[in-house]
Amino acid sequence: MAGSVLAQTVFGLRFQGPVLLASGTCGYGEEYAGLIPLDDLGGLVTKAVSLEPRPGNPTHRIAETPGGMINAIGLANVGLARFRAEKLPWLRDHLQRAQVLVNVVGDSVDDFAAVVAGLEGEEGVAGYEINVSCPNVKGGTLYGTDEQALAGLVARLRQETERPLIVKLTPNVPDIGLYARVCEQEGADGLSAINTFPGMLIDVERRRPVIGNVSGGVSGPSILPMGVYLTWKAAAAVSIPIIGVGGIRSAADALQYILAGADLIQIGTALFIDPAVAADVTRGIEEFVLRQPEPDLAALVGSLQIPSA
Amino acid sequence: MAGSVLAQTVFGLRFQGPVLLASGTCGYGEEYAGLIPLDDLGGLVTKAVSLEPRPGNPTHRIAETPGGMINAIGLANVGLARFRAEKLPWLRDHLQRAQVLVNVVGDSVDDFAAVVAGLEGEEGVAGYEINVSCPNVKGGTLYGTDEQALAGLVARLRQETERPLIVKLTPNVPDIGLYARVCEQEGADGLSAINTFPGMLIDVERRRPVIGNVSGGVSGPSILPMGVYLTWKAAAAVSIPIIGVGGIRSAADALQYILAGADLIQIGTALFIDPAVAADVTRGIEEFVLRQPEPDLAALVGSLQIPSA
Amino acid sequence: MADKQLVAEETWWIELDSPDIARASEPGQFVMVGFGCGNTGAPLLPRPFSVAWRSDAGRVGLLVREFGSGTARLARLHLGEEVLLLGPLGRPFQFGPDEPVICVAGGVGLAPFLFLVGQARRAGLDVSLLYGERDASRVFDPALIESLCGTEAEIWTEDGGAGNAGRVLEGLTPAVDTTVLGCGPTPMLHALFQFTREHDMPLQVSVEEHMGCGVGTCQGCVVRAADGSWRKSCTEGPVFNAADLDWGR
Amino acid sequence: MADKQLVAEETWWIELDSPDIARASEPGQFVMVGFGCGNTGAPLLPRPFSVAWRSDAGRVGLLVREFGSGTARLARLHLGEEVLLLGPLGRPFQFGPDEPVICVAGGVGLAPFLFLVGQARRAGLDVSLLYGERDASRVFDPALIESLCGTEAEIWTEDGGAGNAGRVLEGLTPAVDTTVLGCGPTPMLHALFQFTREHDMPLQVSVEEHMGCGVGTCQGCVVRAADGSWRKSCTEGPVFNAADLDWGR
Ligand SMILES: Cc1cc2nc3c(=O)[nH]c(=O)nc-3n(C[C@H](O)[C@H](O)[C@H](O)COP(=O)(O)OP(=O)(O)OC[C@H]3O[C@@H](n4cnc5c(N)ncnc54)[C@H](O)[C@@H]3O)c2cc1C
Ligand SMILES: Cc1cc2nc3c(=O)[nH]c(=O)nc-3n(C[C@H](O)[C@H](O)[C@H](O)COP(=O)(O)OP(=O)(O)OC[C@H]3O[C@@H](n4cnc5c(N)ncnc54)[C@H](O)[C@@H]3O)c2cc1C
Ligand SMILES: Cc1cc2nc3c(=O)[nH]c(=O)nc-3n(C[C@H](O)[C@H](O)[C@H](O)COP(=O)(O)O)c2cc1C
Ligand SMILES: Cc1cc2nc3c(=O)[nH]c(=O)nc-3n(C[C@H](O)[C@H](O)[C@H](O)COP(=O)(O)O)c2cc1C
Ligand code: FES
Ligand code: FES
Repeated sequence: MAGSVLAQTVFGLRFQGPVLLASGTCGYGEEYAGLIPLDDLGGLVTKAVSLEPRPGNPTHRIAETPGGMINAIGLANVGLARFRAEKLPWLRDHLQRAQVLVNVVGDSVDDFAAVVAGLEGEEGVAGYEINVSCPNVKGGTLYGTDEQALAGLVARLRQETERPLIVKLTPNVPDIGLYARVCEQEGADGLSAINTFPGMLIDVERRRPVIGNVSGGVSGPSILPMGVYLTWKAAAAVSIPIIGVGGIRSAADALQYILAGADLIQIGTALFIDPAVAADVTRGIEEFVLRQPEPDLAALVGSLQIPSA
Repeated sequence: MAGSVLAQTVFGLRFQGPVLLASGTCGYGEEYAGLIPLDDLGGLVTKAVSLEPRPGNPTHRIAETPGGMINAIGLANVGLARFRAEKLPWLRDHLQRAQVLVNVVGDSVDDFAAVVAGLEGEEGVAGYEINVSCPNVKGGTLYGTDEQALAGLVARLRQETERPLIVKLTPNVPDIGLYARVCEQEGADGLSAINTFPGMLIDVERRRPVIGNVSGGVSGPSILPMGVYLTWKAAAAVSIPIIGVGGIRSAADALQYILAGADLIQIGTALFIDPAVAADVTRGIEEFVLRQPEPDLAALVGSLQIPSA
Repeated sequence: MADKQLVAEETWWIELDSPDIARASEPGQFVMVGFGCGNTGAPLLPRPFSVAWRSDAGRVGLLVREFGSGTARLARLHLGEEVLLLGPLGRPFQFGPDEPVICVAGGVGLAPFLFLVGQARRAGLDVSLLYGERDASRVFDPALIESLCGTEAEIWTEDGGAGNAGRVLEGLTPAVDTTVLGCGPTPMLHALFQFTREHDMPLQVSVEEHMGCGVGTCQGCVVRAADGSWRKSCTEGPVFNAADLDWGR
Repeated sequence: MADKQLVAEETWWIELDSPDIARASEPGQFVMVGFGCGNTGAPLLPRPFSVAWRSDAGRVGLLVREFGSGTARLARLHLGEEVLLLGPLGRPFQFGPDEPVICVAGGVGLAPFLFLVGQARRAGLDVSLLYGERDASRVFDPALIESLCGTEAEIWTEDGGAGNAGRVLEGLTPAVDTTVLGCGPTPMLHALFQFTREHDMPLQVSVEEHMGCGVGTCQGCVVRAADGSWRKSCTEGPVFNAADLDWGR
């Protein structure tokens, strides 16, 4: 589907197109199989995988906010063993061209490392997206907001794998460049920017939080300008590739990330609005690229021109 | 207009109602005089005042984002001297019941201190809102994201004035409670939460940032859930009063902040949508308060009930 | 949208052309109704609605009560306006051809039963319908119910303004071997669970939880199972055997 | 909204009932058109539009060309739908009764001149109108212009599909003591500034900048003045003496 003007090699992997499905919004692929031609995409990022299964948070887990949504799923997932036994084989069998990144979470460096180590022998895993930025579990952003802890984590994971190691950053810091540089220095191959913003909704009549977990992560169109900005800041700070994510629901949105410096982009919340969005965005980007004097996606990456003051 | 169920004493000041106009969105009051019955409000916060006049940023200074807007006015303001000579007298003459807080900015501790000192002799200033959180000038969030710098600033300003000193926090930190506590410890009387989120929009066809300053601050409905969350976190960290601000355009929005722990609230972006919003929100809050078993606004502040897990 | 009528207070009958969904739907299944990525206003996310009717001509009928932004938007739909439909989704009500079945509907919980009773009656099954509302203004036209279902509903209103006075559960008489199907507000489902447990009647309920994807990817829509685990109401439900759920709270 | 008509490609004539604004408006002033705090979709912020006409019956006419979300929303307005109007705002065009005046309009920059020329002609003033568009499909009906203005416009299209072929400036002849009023795209205003400076003609222009409040509080709408300072286009403009502005870039 994606024409060759969209093909790029990023983190040493071939991506036939720049659009990936974001972690937590496409399950383990299987659930969308009948609805989305997954293998035509750039790839997908699995729901977080932790060492042990996690049941997740109490309900409600989801609510709508102005221009976005809040979720506090709580990283509910089947755990490493079942992921390996039940989910990965499906992905391996069904995706030949789309790249599969596994989103990894843990409570400790050892936890993260164990998940990565446990997947090293497995085919069908193109790389890892390390989630140090989940706002809706206790300590979920610990590694994402502490430079030392982050450095230690990335260094350790670098020892565990030669596969692409992508760190997913939290938007919730004064200077994302700092954390981006730490990741780069410790050997990360790329960054994903951004995860959700912590947020909260209150049912005023009942005087209770709408979300069972009290607070959750805000995603969707409302965070688009923040995500574009943070991608631009991260891209300015490092030379490793960046996956832009946050609020994308059109090719124009995606192109903002690409011009800001993202090599690839992910779509999350918009999949719920319309599962066809991933294909639509891919097509829209392709049309845009073909209209350029130099019809090559890679030439667009980071091509934003800043007027001199 | 505001019935007495809404009257509260906060920072030692009497507020006839909980609704204030946010800094930067109501100029120096005068501009809205014919449109908004200002003296019926809880109060207003002036546009930032710096020691020297500031011309502000290049254009465009404003753009719309999904569910919000981005601004990079650049703290354009007339400076202390003209504020004192031209703007304050108008406020003094026209506002008897509404409280006037002056939003203060500076490049250095001395700068901030000079503005406060320069207003100490003036009547008509109920208190100061210290802006350490403007994302669209260089170094604008410096004091808001560095605990040491913040502590030094607040301690110094505390020496300059006995008037209420309210620090306006940036949302852009991993743990707002930390900064809230620093302010409380150094003697601040209150906090405003939150200022805008840094954001950016790109004109994809022209490959240029839409905003002349490249990036700006995102405000409006899209940031409501973040503001409510950060107000709740700040309220949990300190016992000084909090002014909730960010995305409010209805009484229900305002009540979310109040239940989360805000004694007062501010409305910014929504004023542009409809200048009548401040009166509408006041009325809506009053109706809600009157429907409660204990019809008293103060009893609602922080009355959110967190279900036990 | 092909047709829209105000059928009771804040309650709309909405018909949509969607041959694929009309063909495939079974009673108890739902559709996600959304407005696509071009829509900038609320609702952002699609909303779940039970299939209340389908026609051979390819139409799907929904019974929608205004509640918040999503249902208000549907109430403002105009003829010919397009919505995005995803479905049919979820697990339908399931029962054998020889079981007597009583459907208990609270409010717009009536929706799946309009479909179910109509289909079952045409197949000659022994299915009856109890239907409760707060007051008469909200009651869906009894004549329409009869024409859709091929049988009358026993109607209950709390104030007695239409049908019997009282809560719909008062219309339920214990009958061993009769399967009860419930759809409505959570407190009603709770009461129904108590009643059917006491009288040893099998119960299936259709639950309502906030949904994200509707297809099992997001885990937003879970309900607590009796064994303490979480079940996705969009794929493992919305219809559950009541005995499998945790009614603790 | 009281009336809406498609008058050219992507260009709408919209009439709104607002007696206060109709009464008070002067040519060159604008209104902010918004959808209120209950509106959840785009546009969030109100958008500025020049008053293009007003009637004694209390109607205000706008000429709106579809561009982005705000103008697209206006194009979808239906009869009777309410919008929020703030105005009249800003500084109008100003000229003495004895000065000959030439109005130069590019695209929907025509809007304020429909109002101005009509009013001036009725007062017997010597005011003429040059009007340029890219192509014929975008040209506002010449008969309507004549009936609104009481005089014909000299029309220019770049492809010559309607009126004269070329840019509207080609229609402008040097005439000392004639005041030129300009409204249209920035490149056109630039060219107009060059021309009038060369030929020593006084020029007033109506500028377009993104607006927030429309009333002078936010400082969002500034334009650079010749002295390097910033001027608020909502209160000190939108009409400026061209000589007061910085045309450097
Ligand atoms: C399987 C299923 C079938 C349903 N069938 C029908 C039907 O046939 N007719 C009908 O009128 N309603 C039905 N509902 C409920 C309907 O989906 C809600 O009324 C609707 O989601 C509320 O949306 P809103 O935007 O109007 O309210 P809002 O308050 O604006 O919704 C805010 C959020 O809460 C969620 N939400 C609020 N109430 C409910 C609820 N009761 N169930 C699920 N999510 C909720 C919304 O999805 C949204 O995320 C069904 C719900 C489910 C889960
Ligand atoms: C004083 C004044 C009078 C105007 N009169 C008319 C008129 O009579 N008829 C007409 O069709 N248009 C007029 N415009 C332009 C009109 O306001 C813009 O077309 C409109 O703002 C674009 O909004 P949008 O939502 O469709 O575009 P979007 O691209 O969605 O707008 C995004 C943002 O850009 C701003 N913006 C984009 N283009 C312009 C522009 N040209 N001027 C100002 N802001 C802009 C919007 O306000 C908004 O903040 C006038 C503008 C000004 C300042
Ligand atoms: C329901 C839901 C579940 C998510 N789960 C995860 C997760 O497990 N791991 C992760 O790194 N991000 C998770 N995210 C964050 C998304 O991957 C993405 O970073 C974020 O939603 C912003 O993109 P969007 O605006 O396109 O949704 C989740 C988001 C949503 C909405
Ligand atoms: C145009 C504009 C100018 C602003 N100027 C200032 C300012 O000078 N000082 C300040 O502390 N905050 C300023 N703010 C931030 C607001 O006071 C407020 O914190 C923020 O907009 C969030 O509230 P809202 O969503 O209700 O607008 C400005 C906001 C806007 C939109
Ligand atoms: S709604 Fe997403 S898993 Fe059920
Ligand atoms: S638009 Fe706000 S000052 Fe002009």
